[in-house]
Amino acid sequence: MSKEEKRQITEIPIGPYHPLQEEPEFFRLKVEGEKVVGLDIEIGYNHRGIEKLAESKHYDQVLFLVERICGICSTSHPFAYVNCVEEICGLDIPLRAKYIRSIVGEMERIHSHMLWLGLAGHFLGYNTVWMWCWKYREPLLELCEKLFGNRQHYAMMKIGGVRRDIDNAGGSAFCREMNLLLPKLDMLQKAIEDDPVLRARLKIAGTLPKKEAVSFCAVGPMARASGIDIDVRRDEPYAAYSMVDWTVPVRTEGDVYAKTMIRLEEMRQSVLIIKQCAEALKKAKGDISVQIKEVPPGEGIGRHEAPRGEVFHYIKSRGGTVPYRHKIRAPSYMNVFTNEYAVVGGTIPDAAITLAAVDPCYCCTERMQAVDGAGRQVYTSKQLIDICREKTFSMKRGKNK
Amino acid sequence: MELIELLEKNLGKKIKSLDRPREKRIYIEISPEDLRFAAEFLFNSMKCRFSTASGMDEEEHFEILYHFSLDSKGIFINLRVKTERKKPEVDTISDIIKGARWIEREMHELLGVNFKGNEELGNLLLSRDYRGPKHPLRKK
Amino acid sequence: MIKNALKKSIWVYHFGAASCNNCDIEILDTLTPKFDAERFGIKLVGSIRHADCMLVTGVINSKNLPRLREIYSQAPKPFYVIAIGTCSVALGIFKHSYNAAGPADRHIPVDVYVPGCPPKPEVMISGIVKLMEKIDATKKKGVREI
Amino acid sequence: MIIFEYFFYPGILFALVVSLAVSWIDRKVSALVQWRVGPPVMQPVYDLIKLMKKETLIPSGASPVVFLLAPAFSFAALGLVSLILFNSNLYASGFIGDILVVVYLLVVPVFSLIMAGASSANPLASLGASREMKTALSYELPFILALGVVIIKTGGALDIGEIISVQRLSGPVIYSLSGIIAFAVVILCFQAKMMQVPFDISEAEQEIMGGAIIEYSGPPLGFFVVSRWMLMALLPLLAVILFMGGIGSFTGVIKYIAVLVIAILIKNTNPRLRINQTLRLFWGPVTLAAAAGVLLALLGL
Repeated sequence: MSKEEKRQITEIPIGPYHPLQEEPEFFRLKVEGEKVVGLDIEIGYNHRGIEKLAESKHYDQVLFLVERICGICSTSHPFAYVNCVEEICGLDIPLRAKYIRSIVGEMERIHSHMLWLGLAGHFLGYNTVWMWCWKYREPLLELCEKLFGNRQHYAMMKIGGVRRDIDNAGGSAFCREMNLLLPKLDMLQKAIEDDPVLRARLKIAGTLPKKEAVSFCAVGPMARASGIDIDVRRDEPYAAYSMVDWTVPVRTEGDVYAKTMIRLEEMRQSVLIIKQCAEALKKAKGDISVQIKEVPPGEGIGRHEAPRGEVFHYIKSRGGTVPYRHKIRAPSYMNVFTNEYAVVGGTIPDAAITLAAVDPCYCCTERMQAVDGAGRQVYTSKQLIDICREKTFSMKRGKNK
Repeated sequence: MELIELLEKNLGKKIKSLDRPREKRIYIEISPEDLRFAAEFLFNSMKCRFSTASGMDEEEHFEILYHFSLDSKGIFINLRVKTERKKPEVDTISDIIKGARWIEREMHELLGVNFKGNEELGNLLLSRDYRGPKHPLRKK
Repeated sequence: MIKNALKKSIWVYHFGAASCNNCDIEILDTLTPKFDAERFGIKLVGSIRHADCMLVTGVINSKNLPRLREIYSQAPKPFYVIAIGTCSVALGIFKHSYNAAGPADRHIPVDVYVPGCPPKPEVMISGIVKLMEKIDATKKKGVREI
Repeated sequence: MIIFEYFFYPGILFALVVSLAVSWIDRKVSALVQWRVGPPVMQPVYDLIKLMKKETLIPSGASPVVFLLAPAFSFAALGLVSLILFNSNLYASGFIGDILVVVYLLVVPVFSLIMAGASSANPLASLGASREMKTALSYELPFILALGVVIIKTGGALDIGEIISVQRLSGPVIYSLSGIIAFAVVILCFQAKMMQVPFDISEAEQEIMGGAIIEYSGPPLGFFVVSRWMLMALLPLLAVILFMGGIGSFTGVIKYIAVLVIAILIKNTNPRLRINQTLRLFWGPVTLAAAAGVLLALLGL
């Protein structure tokens, strides 16, 4: 038996194709018996190169491209992107669009955290949690499909506003769904707090102290669980986040349990935000987007607090129809890296849940894609329809003027 | 305004130019030799969070922007460093900020900038038998 | 009953190439209470040796291509492949990538295509039904055809 | 005659049918707990036939003989256990010491898993094997102690038939304090023996991808899967025999299904434990409880 030798260090591969991860990623755990003594992270299995591709696409097309960086944060990247372009243009969007943007952003946070909670249960071998969380997530997706047009990838963001309006009935539907969700969140929280076995598994596991979190520049729930009080929505308000009441939960333990609790509390805050926005939306009159002519030369930074942390977009424009440089930094790029500290010293099962607790999103981490400048682009039918609509819309606008 | 004064006091002559196009965005250009000093000042003394770095091909030279976020005020302080095209090279900051290790490897791989002092520059994203353009983010 | 066994018990292995995650999430969604693919005997397994069918999602790039080939070669026959999502069917928006190595069917034989960005769980179930029909057809003719 | 008994009734074939039904109950109850519909009744049959028809792959670097013999051992041993258990349950008779034989035979599947893991030439498989060994070491002691309670309560019977008949005459073991304690201990140990959550550490799908059986495909995998199902069918039967006097009538069947459902519910309402937590649990509280049970039994409680 290879394990008989205590001193012997064995390499346990997690990935690149491993049920722990929905996406390819290669962690090499160096273990001594069950104890992890080292970790190598190898990425690149998900490298598509969206940054380069963005340099050859029209500003409106880039929107669809950044949406496809990641499926779970399919609103976060467009959100940061439109913030960025609007900063370059010096544009202020209509009030109604602000509320709708916030609703979309928070819907995504809820279903993403719900998804994480379920998967965390699955990784602990607790499939019942997985099934229950995903069952509760399903009505939200249906609501998204009804009001935004798709279960995911809903393409609501648009430079200068939003693409689809939410009428009063839609606003009420949100309030109703949120009221139904709250008791379920309470139930889940109680279940996690009361379950001694679950606590035994989550407490102490994968602790990331504040000092290390600062040094690794962690963001999002990871940072907030380690006592770093940051949240882009509060620090640099955009959309409707400064117009509604909510708080940023912070804990200091830095272990997986704290991360779980932070995410549960964030979902509750999102419910609050959505309810307030949906109410305010009924009173806010006006247009849902403004027209932009062209993007002037300059540079801008757009940020959005995605479910996993700060999404960062930097665009340099030299005028014209395409960005000169488009830099994208997803939250997982900083967070996955913290595993090098958090996993070492624990055991293999701890490593499994710690790697998962980052809520890693590798497709975000490895964007980038090159396309010939004049390359023919292939769209999905959904995108084609969206682009068609967009074109009709702009032509109508042009005629009216 | 006190923020600008603080920056000017501490970085002094090292600042080549300071630009504030919007209230929450500050762009500071410095020369590559002063990068480590400025990064250390921003990260350790000002308690800024290192967000990321973007390298870009400005045709005649390469430009690297280090984005630091001052979260308590919601302000972004960006350090701009220019390096010549023939021999693109800057000092590493990965020993000061652990979070900069991957982004330096990525820039080395995709843009071909050498980071002096970073030991682990090598393949991060691309496969060893990748056969496309050598540095895909270069414009020519 | 003996003839239909494979059709009624398809164990799937999930190969997520460079995908945007959405197809992967929707695959898992297909297993959860609302759609419950276990009704048809579908089971997600962790090892390729246990699987009857591989779901390929996302763009195949230069780094995961060798892995795809290796994993496919380890599969016990009879074995089927479903390409899920526009990326693995035809590369979609990522067609001209320097790092993309072509759609899935350029490298391994693909039996069923499920396009969409992302395909809904209902579409995935219909893809599974297509695979079942195909298994039937293969039995009758005794050959495997695309 | 004995060959007929071993292969058909009440041996392997009968056990196979029972275990297919049990595995369906397992999947169906799990599905219901999770708000799902679950698989059709014939699902285990389809799974099994399909596995038997698939290709067998032997990983390069593995030793083929050990690799292929491991699942056969496991299956054969369980066939023997089912013969002994069903036989003694049917006729309430056995041979002296057969309870010890059953205990020994129940260790064989564990050893075959360790053999499988060690011969697979895969780091995850050998990790699974080492975890299996540790878990087995942890739960055997409390299991034997709990068995001691039953033997004491039934007046030193070392014969399953006698255990059953004593209980049918003077009331089941579980109706006493020590019996309840021992029953709880045995349920926990069986959970680990069946490799179910919270003790499925050795095959932890999400951590080490099935552990020892990761490299198996086709019929050998089928034999391992059937062994799992047979364990799942036989261990509740053993619990019913030890503590409730076996399945004598229709109420016996209900008791059997109740024990089975308890095991399934434990599986579905707990996360997986870590290996060190498992060892601590079994060597600490569980062993102490079992020892206390033995003491109480000696005092006649």
